[in-house]
Amino acid sequence: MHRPLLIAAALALTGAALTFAGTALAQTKSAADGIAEYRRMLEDGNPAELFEAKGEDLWKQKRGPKNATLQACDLGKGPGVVKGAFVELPRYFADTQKVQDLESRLVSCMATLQGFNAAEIAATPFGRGEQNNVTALATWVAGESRGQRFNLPQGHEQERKSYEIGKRVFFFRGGPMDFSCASCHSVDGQRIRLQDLPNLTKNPGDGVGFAAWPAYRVSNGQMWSMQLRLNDCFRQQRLPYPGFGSDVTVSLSTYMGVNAKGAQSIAPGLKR
Amino acid sequence: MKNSTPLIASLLLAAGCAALPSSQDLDREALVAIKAAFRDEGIAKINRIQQDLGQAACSSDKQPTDAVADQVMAQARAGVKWPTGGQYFGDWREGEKLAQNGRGMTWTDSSTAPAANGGSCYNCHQISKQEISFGTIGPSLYNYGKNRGVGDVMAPTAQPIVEYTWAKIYNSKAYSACSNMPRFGHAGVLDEKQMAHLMSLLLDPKSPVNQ
Amino acid sequence: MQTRREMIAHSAQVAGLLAAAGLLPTAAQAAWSQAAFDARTLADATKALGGSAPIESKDVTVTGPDIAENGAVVPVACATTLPGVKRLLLLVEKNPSVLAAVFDVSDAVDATFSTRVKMGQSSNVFAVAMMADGKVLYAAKEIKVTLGGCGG
Amino acid sequence: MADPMRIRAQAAGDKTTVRVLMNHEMETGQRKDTAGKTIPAWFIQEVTALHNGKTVLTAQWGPSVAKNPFLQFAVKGAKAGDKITINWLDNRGDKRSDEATVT
Repeated sequence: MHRPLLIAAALALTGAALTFAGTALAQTKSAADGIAEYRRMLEDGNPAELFEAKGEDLWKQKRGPKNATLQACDLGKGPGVVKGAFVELPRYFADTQKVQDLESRLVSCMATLQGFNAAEIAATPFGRGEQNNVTALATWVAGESRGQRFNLPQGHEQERKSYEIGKRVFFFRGGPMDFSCASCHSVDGQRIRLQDLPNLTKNPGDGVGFAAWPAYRVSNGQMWSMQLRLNDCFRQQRLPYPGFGSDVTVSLSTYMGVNAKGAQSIAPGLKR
Repeated sequence: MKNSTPLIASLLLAAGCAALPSSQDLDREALVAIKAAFRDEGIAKINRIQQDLGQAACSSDKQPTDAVADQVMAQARAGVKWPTGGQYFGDWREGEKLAQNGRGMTWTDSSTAPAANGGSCYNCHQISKQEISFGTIGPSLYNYGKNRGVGDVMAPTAQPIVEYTWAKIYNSKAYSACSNMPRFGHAGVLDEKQMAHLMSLLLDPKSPVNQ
Repeated sequence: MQTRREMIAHSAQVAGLLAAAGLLPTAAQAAWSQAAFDARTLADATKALGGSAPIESKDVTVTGPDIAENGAVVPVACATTLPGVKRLLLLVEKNPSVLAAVFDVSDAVDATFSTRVKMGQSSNVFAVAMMADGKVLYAAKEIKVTLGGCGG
Repeated sequence: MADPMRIRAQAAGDKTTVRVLMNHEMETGQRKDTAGKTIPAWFIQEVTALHNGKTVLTAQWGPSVAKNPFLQFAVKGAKAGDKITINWLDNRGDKRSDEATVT
């Protein structure tokens, strides 16, 4: 059976639905207020603090085959400089000749300074073994730039290229549900269920989007770094599995980080 | 950097002044990066990054040209499969459950069969008034049938909206080339029965949507 | 080699056996009121703690959000300004075991405690004050738990 | 051994507000793992707080307390430089004790 579709009639009727969307918005104002109240109540005492403390210990601890600390690690502002490093990542590193985000850079330092096997760590599932330590380290390093404003360097050709690749990844549609990052994050003021969706094609504001991760997820009681955040975004997009520290995840971070220029970092944040 | 690189070029590189590849080259490089970065995990196989015409056309911050958009919509309309035996409707209660259910098709799900999937409708739409946790990416569907004057869903006057709604659920791109909504029938996310339940949720006068 | 999960399961079993045989250190056992935490209603929980039937009172406060974005972590607090309070309790009516926490109030602390509880579904949350004179007073607040995220 | 707690104790006027974050799974015993096996209950049962070595609070918790628990209370008469100690004991007999100085 194959009948013609009466598009015109259907389109005419869509107008009515839009009018009603306005009413719906007004009715759920109180729900949004309720959620805001809930989030405020959780602000004091973010369990991310537990991971910050662990990360700081790990930074100063002699570990790995070389029994060394990470205190000589160059996160972009010189060996051992932690404060302010997070809000300038991802950036280009001459020694690895790559644009790296915080976590892939930490893994490089763990490899060169402590003698860990970088490929092995990258292949370790989130939440296990050394990946847990990378997350804790990233949480602490991010926390050391709390209150600072994002200002990713774009001077190097590779940094500008990373931005351009990241932008294309952001808009890449695929999978059985046709989702891209842009499906949910390219318009102001939208939400999924009751969760606000930051518009990541521009600076979404202080402490929003890129400026809120790593974050403690209350829904599962886990600390999530940006790599895991993006990994789960791709899972929800119904795409296959992105490699840890791959060009796709790092360039996406460059795209979001550059767009967030001037946004104040509140990381480590607290999320649903 | 290779030794053979002329000094002037290396100076430019060091200063970060080298020109970026062209936009088309960057498009190609992005696809190469995507192919290299993703791997199979569970039911989420690498072939999911292979784009069809519509996915590729709607993968930038610019809308496709009218000609391409028309082609995407025409293909989508031509591919809509109408329900077997004209069974457009099911049970709105089952439809509500599907609308609430946002699961399925991720690498942590064990099967791609429609039975394992939800419709994820509340993620993006207001639907019944009782559910306050709804998204706003799509328009409100509250009173969807009522606003369109649907009383008896079997009445001939209801036929156009019944068909429009079925086709929209089956392949949202039939009406909008870059619609954010999944193509539930086309992509095999939901089966005919499940789509019929969603039809009832939206159009049945007894459904909470139309109260 | 045992995995961590197996070890956890194993030690839990051992603990269970020891507990059944009354072999666990008494410090860990004596103070924790099994019967109260097994209770399925507010009245049963207070009864198991040696209290009388609970009466609603304006002098007891329960604080929490109207809506919880996620039931896994819901900030709640209990308080009273009444003198002679011995214990403050927090309960979640629709959880499998209603009692969440018992705080013994001493002269050295304010009778105000904040913590975070899990809620399986929208429910009343109770704050209960058990008084020196045997009275049991309570306050209730409904907290809605919403479904969130992409659902997966 | 369990990871350390985070304790903040801040004096204001004649009392000190204590905020504690504890590292603990707080497993309810109601959940199943991916293989369908029930994950055994594992949660903090007892919490005690001491001010300069003297017990000021004892609490009993059930599995309804959220993972990585948070606790806030106020100690009367505690002032800057005083010690606040928090102990917990879980249903498997694991325990942890941490101390903070009032600021």
